[in-house]
Amino acid sequence: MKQAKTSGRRLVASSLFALALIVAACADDDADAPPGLDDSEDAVDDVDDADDADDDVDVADDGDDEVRLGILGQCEGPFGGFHEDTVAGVALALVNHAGATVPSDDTALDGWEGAEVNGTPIELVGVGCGDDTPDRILAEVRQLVEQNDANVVIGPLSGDEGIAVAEYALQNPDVTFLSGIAGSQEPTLEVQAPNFFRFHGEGAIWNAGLGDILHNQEGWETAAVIADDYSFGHTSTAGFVAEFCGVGGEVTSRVFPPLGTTDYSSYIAQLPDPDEVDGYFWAVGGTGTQAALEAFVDAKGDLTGDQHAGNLFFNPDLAQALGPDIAGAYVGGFASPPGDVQMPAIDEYLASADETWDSLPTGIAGGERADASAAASFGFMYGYYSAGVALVDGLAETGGDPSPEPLQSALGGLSVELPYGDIALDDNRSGIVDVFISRLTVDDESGEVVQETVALIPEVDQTFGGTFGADTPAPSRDFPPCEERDLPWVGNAIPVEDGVPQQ
Amino acid sequence: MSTAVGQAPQAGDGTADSKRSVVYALPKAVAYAAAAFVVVWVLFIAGDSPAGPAVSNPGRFVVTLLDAITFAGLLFVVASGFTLIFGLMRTVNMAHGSLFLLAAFVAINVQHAMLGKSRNIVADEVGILDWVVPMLVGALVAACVGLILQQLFLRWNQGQELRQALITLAITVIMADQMLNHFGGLALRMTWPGSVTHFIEILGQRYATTRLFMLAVAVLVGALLWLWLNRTRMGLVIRAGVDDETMVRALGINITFVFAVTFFVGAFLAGIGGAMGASFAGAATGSDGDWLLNSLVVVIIGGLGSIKGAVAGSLLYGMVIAFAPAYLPSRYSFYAIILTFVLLAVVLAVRPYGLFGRPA
Amino acid sequence: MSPNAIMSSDREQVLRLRSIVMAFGRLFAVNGVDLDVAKGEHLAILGPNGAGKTTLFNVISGDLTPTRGTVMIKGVDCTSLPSRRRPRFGMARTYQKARSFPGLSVEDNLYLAVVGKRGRHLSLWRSGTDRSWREQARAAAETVWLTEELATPVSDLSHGQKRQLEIGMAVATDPDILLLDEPASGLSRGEREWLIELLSDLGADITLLLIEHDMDVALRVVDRVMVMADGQQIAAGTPSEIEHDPVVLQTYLGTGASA
Amino acid sequence: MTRQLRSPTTIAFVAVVALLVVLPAIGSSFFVNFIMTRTLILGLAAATIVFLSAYGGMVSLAQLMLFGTAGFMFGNAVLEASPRGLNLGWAPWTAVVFALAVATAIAFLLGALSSRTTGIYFLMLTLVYAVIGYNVFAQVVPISGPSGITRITPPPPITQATHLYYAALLLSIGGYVVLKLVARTPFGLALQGVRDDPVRMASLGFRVPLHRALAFTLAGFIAGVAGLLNVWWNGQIDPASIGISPTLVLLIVAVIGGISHLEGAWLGAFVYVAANSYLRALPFVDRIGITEDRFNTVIGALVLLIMVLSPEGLSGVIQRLSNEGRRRFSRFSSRDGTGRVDTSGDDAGESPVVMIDSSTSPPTEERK
Repeated sequence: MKQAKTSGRRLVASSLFALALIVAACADDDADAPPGLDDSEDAVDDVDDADDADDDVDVADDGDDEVRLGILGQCEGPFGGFHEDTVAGVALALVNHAGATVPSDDTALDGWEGAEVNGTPIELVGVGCGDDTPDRILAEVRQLVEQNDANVVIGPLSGDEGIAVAEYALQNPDVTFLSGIAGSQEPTLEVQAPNFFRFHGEGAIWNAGLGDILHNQEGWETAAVIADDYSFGHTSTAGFVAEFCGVGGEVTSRVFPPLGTTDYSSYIAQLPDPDEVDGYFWAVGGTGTQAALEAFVDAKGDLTGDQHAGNLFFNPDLAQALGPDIAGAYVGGFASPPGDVQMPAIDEYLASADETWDSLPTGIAGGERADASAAASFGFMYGYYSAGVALVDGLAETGGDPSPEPLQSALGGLSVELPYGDIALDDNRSGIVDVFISRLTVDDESGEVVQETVALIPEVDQTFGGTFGADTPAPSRDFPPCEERDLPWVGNAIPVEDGVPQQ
Repeated sequence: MSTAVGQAPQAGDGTADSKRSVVYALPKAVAYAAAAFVVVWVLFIAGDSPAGPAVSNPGRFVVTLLDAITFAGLLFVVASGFTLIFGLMRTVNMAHGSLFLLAAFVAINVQHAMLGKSRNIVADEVGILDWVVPMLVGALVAACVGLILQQLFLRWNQGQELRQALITLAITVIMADQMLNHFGGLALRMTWPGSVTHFIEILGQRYATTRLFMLAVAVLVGALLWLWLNRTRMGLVIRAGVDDETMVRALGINITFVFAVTFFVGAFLAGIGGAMGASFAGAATGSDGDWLLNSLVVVIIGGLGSIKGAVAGSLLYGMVIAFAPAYLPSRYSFYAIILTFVLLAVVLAVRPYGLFGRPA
Repeated sequence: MSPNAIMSSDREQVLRLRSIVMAFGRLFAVNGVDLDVAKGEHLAILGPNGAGKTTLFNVISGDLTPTRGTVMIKGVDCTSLPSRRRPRFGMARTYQKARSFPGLSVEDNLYLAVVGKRGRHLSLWRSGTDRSWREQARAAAETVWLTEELATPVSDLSHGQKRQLEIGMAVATDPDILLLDEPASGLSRGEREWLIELLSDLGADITLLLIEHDMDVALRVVDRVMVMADGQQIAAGTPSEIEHDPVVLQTYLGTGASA
Repeated sequence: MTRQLRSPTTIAFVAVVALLVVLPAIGSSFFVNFIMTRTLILGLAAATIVFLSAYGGMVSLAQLMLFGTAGFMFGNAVLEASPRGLNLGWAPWTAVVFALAVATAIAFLLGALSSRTTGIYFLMLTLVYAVIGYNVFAQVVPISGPSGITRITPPPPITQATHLYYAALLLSIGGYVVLKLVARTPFGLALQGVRDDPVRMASLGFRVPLHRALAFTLAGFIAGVAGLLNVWWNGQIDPASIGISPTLVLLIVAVIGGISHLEGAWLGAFVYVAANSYLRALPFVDRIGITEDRFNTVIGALVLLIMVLSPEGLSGVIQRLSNEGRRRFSRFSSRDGTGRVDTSGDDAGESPVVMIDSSTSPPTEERK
């Protein structure tokens, strides 16, 4: 009797399970109907068989007559508020350059309609939902490629995700990847997947120009660094150190508080006192930006703006609590410059965003609704916009052919015209970009701390004059070392006054 | 009839003359030796550490000690609510961190509303009321949400500890997602009142009075908690309930009401901690997990259910957090966070239920 | 009343307690008890609620380490030997509130009792001896009339059956010293008769310590009685002596005679 | 015994296995190599949580950390020129042995350290272990560092995605059978005794902490096996892979399936993975608020619902339904069965589940 009961239960359980399996498997088969099936099976085999990558070229030619675009966004984790921005960036690019329209004027997540380049439609097959971790983004990208059959993927958003997606790209040569705004060096420098393109800068690039200005213009001889102890903190630091030391400065101490630190006082205490060093470079993000600064004030003395510089986390929008004392500090660049930079192309771009959507819930407004141009002017949306424009340009180049080989070779040779500066790629398919350096100032009218652009560093590439390469270690707590080196852009900084580059 | 089967282990401490005592004396001896070594290290050796030995840099030592104690104050406020709820109801409220973060977000928004601006707030603009009112509002919201959770999800399964823990874990997942949706992912911050934002000199080191203010608030909270538990009838019932739940039932006291009040107070304390934490370190997505973890570490060290334990746990944990980065050799100072584990291991090896804990 | 004075014979001593004190904070549950038990002796410990009987049992079985005093089992000082080491001395006990393993079957409960004493606790294989242990478990089930219920999960047993199992688990270990904490509580009249029969039939080598409220059961199966109150021994002697002891009558039987 | 071979249970088990074996021939590659491989890996890892909970009364949140430790160690041992890690360059199978040995050793150490705590203490303590594990791999750069270890490939015979699927299937079946069998050995029975009443077990002569520590070690070993499959499948591992949210996900998988049924682990994993992949693709779900960006709310609500309605999870629900069905069709309603695990669902309505029992039944903890 007991036998019958327990076994009966398991029988039911097993049958339900089996049924679910069959239903799921079959449902999936339908979705995967030819021609996608061949593609996706090959793609999957390649996961473990990267060496055979070349075999698949002929298969890929057989019938791609549309772009099935997947977007890797981020809807959870620290950047979860920027999910809408990612899709909006791509959609706006297609609205502006591929004749698309958006179905909704208050959300970007509905995608677009009618995007077409030379007769080739661009369809959105899915939006991946990352949470700032590589594991999750790998699951999402696999779903886009292997289930939704995407042949082009735009994304991801953050650095470590970028490494994971680039590795995945290496194993799936038939899919074309355009980085969203992932700010790590490795995806292009180290992994070098031939089908992974990055039309934006990264953590080190965005701090180019700071060292030159601080040493040669502000007269800093020595500096101390405090940065988050993870890859973006390390990469930001690497860009600063490479240049500051490169032009003759000396970094006397580097402090790396772990992520999740609540009380920064013990780490601040490790920094030299303000009279022992000419300045400090900060690359602490999240709650840490303000908490670490306040711990500094508590222990070392009031902030004097000209003794500080920071990476993009010194953005008053990201760290809304930055007080007026910090005014005078230099701030590294990001994909897009602060709002004071004015050029016709930029006005046009921002206006197009406002025309497309009435308002968007955007991360930069803390998830509140804001004008679409507010999102568009910030780097996250702009990075995805750049990728979208590059895709359209690449397709235009191939005459609308989205097959991997022509599209990827077209993308590699592009120089994309973008509102905040044209972007070409280096040999590793990473963007050579213009970096805008800004200072924090107190706005006369509102009394708020704002960013004021002071210089434009043209054509920064990620090797930093050979400091970083495929053979060098990844940026870490002690790499790169502090030594003099030649950087191609030193001395070429273009001053920016009142938002207008002086050239 | 049985007075107590399996009482607290301390009963065995007195007997020395057997193999068994030796076995359990060993971890104890190791723990004491380790503690002594740490003290000697910090005071006299501390070679190659960022701070240097205390005898040669007393200012730094005193400041580090103050850092430890002031941060412990914040830890205590957060953890005391957690341990109070557990002590009376045996409910491990995994949503404690979520209540902390919710209160933090609410308090920040209230403060912004009161000041009429949300950025570039300087302390001088913040009156004491601009800080206290948001804190109380935030804490009240957390307390009400906590009470609702308790009434909806926990009241009817009292005693099923793990089920309750898992229920509150699920609530944590939902609340985190909803807070991300409503408050965004950016780091926000509450500003200390200007009247407490000053700096003093301690042995040549600058020190912020906001940290001392935080400690003062914590002491105040602790004192009120003590008065409530020791000087009121309900406190008496709660303390009796902590010791023996059946006895309280037998006395015919309306335990459901006491439970509700206790949960309310516990969540309120999480909320006070949230407002303080938002002023001290800011609040953002993910802070909930950090603070749940902080509470867990404190109560595991101190002993679940014991307010005394929460004090001791906060102090010890605060010490490790403040001293480890400063007094580890520079080469290893990145591993400071791992010392938390060493602390836990040492405490658990000697007292499996924490310093002041009793077996469930 | 010196303990030696009440020693019934000069047979081999299996248990010797000396000035046992068990304090919980300021509460002295057991306060200076001396006791000698000889091999094969059947002793009942009587006393009102809170007299410290179960605490004394816990000290003997090792569940508690006494605050002061010594516990000698078969001539060995076991004062702070943990409870898990005591079955090797042939000691087995039951608990006042039945403590068996509700998630396991009756047979598995008895089997664990057998295995506990034998070692090989960590075995991942069922060896040849395992089969004989199973048989031992089934034999114990027969002793306590649970053969029908071998495969039943303990959580499904009736209260009386749980008491039977509790005794069975103690018996299954083939003990020399058996500590039974209120074995008759909650049993029906018929079951009590059965229990008395079972205890009376215990081998002459088995030493029995019994806490019991039911005087009928207690006095029918033991040959010596110790009466406790407030953590101390207040009387000792044969069942008939105790039945007529004025102190006992006043402190215990006077109030709980009907139990 | 022989009768069991022909019992409906065995037939059902064989049928499911057979279906899984032929699945690559009928299912799409995404379904097989993503959904099902991931299900099997997560299921195997979650089964260790269920094992500890159902047989040992310990709900562990450290299983994902041990799972990750094996993955990290494999990556450290096998790679030669990775930008991060030790780059030991060992032979793949040596690396496998090494990784499992490290995971098992750490499990033993942590198990021993927490062996005197139970129930809710154990849950909290293992959560702290999990976070410390995360910190160790995030901070100790020589063995990982923040960006983790990438470009890990499976050892030789496993060269294709379907091989990996079969490996996961084989090891899942193996893990299931081993855990089921262990429960019937003297060790397993003693463990269940420890779950039910540690004080009684001690007085019967058992070393209670040792049993807990060894059960935790066994679970750690199996979690390590799952962790190896995971790095082979995923190709990389980083500290965030063992962070607090994936730790909770693994627990959620176990809870969805039913934390006292071993089979439930795989069922829960399947539901979780499938929901993650297919739910948002269903038409109209966004109209009721289920969009990918609020997926956590949905999962949280699901777990909440399960814990509120039926702590036995889906396997408990299925069991209840099947019992209900049986009651309608037969007059047999007597209570029988042997193992706790086999019958617990039967009285799910009246008594709390195993995991909850463990914390309520023994009023006292054993003496050390």
